[in-house]
Amino acid sequence: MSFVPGLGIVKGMAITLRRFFEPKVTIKYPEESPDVAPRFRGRLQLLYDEWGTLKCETCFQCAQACPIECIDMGGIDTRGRYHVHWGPPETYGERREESALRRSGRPVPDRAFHHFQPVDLGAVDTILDEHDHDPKRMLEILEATQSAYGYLPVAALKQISQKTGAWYAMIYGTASYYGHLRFEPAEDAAQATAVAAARPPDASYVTALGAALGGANGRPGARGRS
Amino acid sequence: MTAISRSWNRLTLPGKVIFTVVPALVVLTIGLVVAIAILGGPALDLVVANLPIVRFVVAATAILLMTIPTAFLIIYMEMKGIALMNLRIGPDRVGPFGSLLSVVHGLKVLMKEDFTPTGADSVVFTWAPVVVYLASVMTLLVIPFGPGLVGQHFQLGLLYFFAISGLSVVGLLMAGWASFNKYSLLGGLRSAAQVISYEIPLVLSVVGVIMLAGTMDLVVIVENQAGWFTDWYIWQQPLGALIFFIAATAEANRTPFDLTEADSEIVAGFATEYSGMRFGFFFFAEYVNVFIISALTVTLFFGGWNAPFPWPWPITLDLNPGSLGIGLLFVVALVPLALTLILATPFWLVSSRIKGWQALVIGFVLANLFLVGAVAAAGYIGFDWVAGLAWFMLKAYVFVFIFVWMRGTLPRVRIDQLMNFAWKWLMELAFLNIFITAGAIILIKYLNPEALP
Amino acid sequence: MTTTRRPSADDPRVMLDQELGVFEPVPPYPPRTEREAEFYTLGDGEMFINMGPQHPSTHGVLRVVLKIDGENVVDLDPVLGYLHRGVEKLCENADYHQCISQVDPLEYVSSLFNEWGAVLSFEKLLDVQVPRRAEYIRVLSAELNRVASHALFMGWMALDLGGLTPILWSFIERDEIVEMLASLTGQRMLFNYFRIGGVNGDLNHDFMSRLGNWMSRATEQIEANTGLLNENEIFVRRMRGLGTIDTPTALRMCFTGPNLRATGVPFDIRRAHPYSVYPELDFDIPTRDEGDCLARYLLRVDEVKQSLRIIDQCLHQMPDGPIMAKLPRLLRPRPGRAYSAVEGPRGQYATYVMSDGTDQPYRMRIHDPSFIHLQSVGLLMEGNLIADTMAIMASLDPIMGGVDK
Amino acid sequence: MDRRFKARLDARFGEVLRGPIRQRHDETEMRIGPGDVVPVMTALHDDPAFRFEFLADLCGVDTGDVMQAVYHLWSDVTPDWLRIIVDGLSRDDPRVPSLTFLWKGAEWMEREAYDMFGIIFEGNRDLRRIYMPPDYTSFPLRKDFHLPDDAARSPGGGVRHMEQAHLPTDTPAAAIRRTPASRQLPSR
Repeated sequence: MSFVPGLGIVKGMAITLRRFFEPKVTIKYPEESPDVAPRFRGRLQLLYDEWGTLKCETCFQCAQACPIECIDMGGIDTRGRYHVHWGPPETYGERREESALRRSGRPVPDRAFHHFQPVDLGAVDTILDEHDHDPKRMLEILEATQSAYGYLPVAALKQISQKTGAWYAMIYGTASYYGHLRFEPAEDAAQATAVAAARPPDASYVTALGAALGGANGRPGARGRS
Repeated sequence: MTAISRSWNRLTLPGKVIFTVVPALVVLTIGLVVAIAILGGPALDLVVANLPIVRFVVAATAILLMTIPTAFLIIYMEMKGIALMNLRIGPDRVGPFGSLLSVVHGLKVLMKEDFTPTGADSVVFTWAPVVVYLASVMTLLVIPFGPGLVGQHFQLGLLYFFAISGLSVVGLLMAGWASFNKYSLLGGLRSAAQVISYEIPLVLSVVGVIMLAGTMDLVVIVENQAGWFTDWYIWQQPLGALIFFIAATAEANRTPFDLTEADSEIVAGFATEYSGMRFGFFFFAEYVNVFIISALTVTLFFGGWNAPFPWPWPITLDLNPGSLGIGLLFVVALVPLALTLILATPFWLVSSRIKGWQALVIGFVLANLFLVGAVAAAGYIGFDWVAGLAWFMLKAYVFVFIFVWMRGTLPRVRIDQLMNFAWKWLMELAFLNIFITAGAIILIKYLNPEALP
Repeated sequence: MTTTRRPSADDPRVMLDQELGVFEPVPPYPPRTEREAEFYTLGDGEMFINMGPQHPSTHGVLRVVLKIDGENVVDLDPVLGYLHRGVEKLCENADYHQCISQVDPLEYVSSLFNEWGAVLSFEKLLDVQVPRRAEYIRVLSAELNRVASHALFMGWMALDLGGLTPILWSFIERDEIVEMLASLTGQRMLFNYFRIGGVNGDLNHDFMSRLGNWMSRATEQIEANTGLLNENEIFVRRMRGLGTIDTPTALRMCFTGPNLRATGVPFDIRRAHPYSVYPELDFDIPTRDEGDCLARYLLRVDEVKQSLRIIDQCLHQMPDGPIMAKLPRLLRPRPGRAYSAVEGPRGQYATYVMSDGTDQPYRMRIHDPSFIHLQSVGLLMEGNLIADTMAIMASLDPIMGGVDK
Repeated sequence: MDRRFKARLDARFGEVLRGPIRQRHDETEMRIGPGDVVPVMTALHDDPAFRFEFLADLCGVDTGDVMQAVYHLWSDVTPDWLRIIVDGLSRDDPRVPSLTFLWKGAEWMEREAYDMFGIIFEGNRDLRRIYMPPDYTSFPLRKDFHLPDDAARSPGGGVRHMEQAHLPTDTPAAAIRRTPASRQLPSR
């Protein structure tokens, strides 16, 4: 506060008068849009291709990257706790219902879960103990699990994920990579054999492809691109 | 009966309208002609006999109507001005530069629900905005807007002004008490304390001017200040003007003395429970008050309608359109057309990209601007009251802008500081001002007995 | 209006279960404590006035019951819980990574400090060594957030005293910083940026250019903004000597941060109990001796300048290297307890974590400075006016998101 | 870790400690019983050799079988945070002396601990719920708290009137707080 009474007020008035003529900072939103930072994390959205089908292939990469596991594909919770489903919007209605049930404290029927049979997980625990809970030996664990159950039940995979600390996505990736591991019980063995028999061998595909491309096995010939 | 109703029902909507409106118009016209023929003379006599009353009614109506656009204009100024000081753009959607936004606000206020809270004293609650609004509008009656442009020429105009403006505190108290809300009650009591305290320095600060002018007639006070801007009372009464301005700010409940509606303390003060047009009345009254105190400051200290300097060229425009006779018709018909063509031609010639009709549009707009300017200039030169009104409004709105400016800058004072300031500083300074003025008058009269009235 | 009317069916007062009367904020149950009984007993000429939870200047959903005598406030009773979300309980049911995003919205104008407190205690629990570059990025972004928070405080302070303009100017300032942090962290308000063992993303070109642009004019811009009020007679007269608290009382009231430093105690956790890379940085701890509202206001202005100094040094000393420590995805700290505190714009943000060996904290206690400071409003209010309630509350700068947890 | 500080604490408070003093990172932790809170805290606060003038934090903990009250203190004589765990409070009636005689600011933290854990701080003048509504009966941060049970217990299940209407006449204060018997709270 200065010694001259009112000087501070006059200074303030001078500042406001100067600002009166300065350029304004308002962004008139619908006409001009502010520049959004490239790193900006907005709302998550699933993309559709030009034919209107969902582009999401449930590859679990986004779920794997999410730090707090809020993303979950296909409506199955990876940890059995938070059902923050992120999936196609056709299922919003049933999720609203689920949410109401959850808030009232009643058990939530998980429609996506009902076809996964409840299995006795004791076998998984023994297998894990044998393999020292080591995620690096995942293939062996999965093979042992398959030999124990005949296939890989989802509950068993989740148990493995829970116990070893490996991501469910990683286990799923491992299991889906190897052709000899399967997720469904091999009950219709006869049909599977019939399908395999009706299918041409892999070599025929390669030959056909090579013929179509005009070179050996699809590679360009010695003359380069013919 | 059935025949009439059946044929009526067969009419289409436009038919129904025409069948009712046209006969009604015919009947009205005939009635009017007959009534004027019979009663015209006596009615005119009655008007002439009671001219002051008619004049008062006309003036009151005009002033009542004038307050609405004034309030709209000041609200727009405040929204835009504070926005610009805040580095915002402010209203920019309705009308050019958002200038119609305050009008739209007014319409919105009209359409809102008019709500009376349970437990409120509904009669007092309803009348409070009316009292507040009338108290501020009635004071406009004595403000001289220009030579001859004064609602009612009082000998005691200034006294009338203070008497009526003191009424508004009654309205605020009524609103605060009747709202059945503690915030409203606090706001009402604050306004009573504040307005009554600041009445005293407000009136005392004007005494100096009254002594110098020798009258309380506002028209005479303004006429005394004619001439150069050095003749204004601000130079003889700087202290009085300062005290008057501060006290008037408090009187109008403006920042930094807007304690009665301090939104961060007592939600909206006395207006907390009001909605719809009742709130609109409070709102309008506040902005009309801003205009009134600006107008009174201009009247008392800044020369009123007088220009800051005498008109340097003694041009007198002696236009008598009647002298043109039948030529007037030609002028009215031809001048706009000719002006449009003359102004359009250069644009049409200069650039081949401007099409003929575009050039004509430009010419039309320019011609209109030119004519409006010419008419305004002619009015300014030819009529005293146009010049007076222009200067008066210019000065008054400068002060309105200062109020807006202060609102954009200053924080609010506290209630005890407010009271201390009124009673311990402003009142003493006002008395000091009176004594100094009196001493100066005596001294000047002693030196030169002819100097002052 | 003493006439008695028979109420019609659409008369609103029929809906009330009691005879029409004055609504008093008196709880409808017998007093539970001595203090409550004392407060809710009216003396001669006193009345209650209920301020909030919807009030223009309670900084969120705070409800304060004032006991007033005319314009004088005799006593007041803050009523909390309108924003209570049970964050501590939520954290007990989330794993360590998820806790970071749970504590984020506590003090929503300075989210990074909430995150920092939590992350620091988790790192102690896990014995993690954070890379130096990550520490510098943390300091840099947190100091920016402190400037944003203080800028907003100055606007709020003026708004509660009736000034319309400073709040918008400070929002301009805050918006620039927040946009800058958005280009670093990806969010404007709830950044969710710090991770256990580092930060989420490295500095990028967009952030650096915005920061450089802002730093070049930050000082003079803040000077100009504060110049509006710092010398204003109305402002200074209202703030000086208002809500004065002396050092012993401030210590007894558990004050921390700027509110404590305004009483002359140079207690700053960045120096008193150093964490991160603050020992390597050169900055002063501004103090003031008056302990009134003006001192608290001016102290924050000084702190902004120190923060700008720290940001400048961070930019010059920024080392190269990784921004995250190598950590397993699933964190299972061994059982134990850890306490850590950081110096936020309002004082000490502390987190106390107990681990029982699982991937979720067994107990997580969040200590928020706003909560501590708000309880002394009643103490500072003695004998002041209603208008001063706002000024004092604003000068303590509580954020209701943090108070209610 | 400040070893000498540990030795000093041992020397001064050796007989009241419940368990050894532990140190990890920059924290020193000692456990005492609820009966020793007042002398220990007073000594730490007033003794010029300790000068613990900052009460950094106060909270309750439910370990599953006993309740604890945990205090964190800061002083310039040591670089460590001092954590004092008041151990062994019974789950049914946890009681611990209040610290409001030393730190007035502990009042709300104690209220919070009471609200969340039901720990009763004897000597706190204003020990009522601070976050939860006043007619709430559970203690949400206890480990035996279960949300559906709590929902079933909650009174009213609807909007509660925060404000009571009474006549504006000069009703005596006792009559203002007349509460219908149906809305009386069960006594604590």
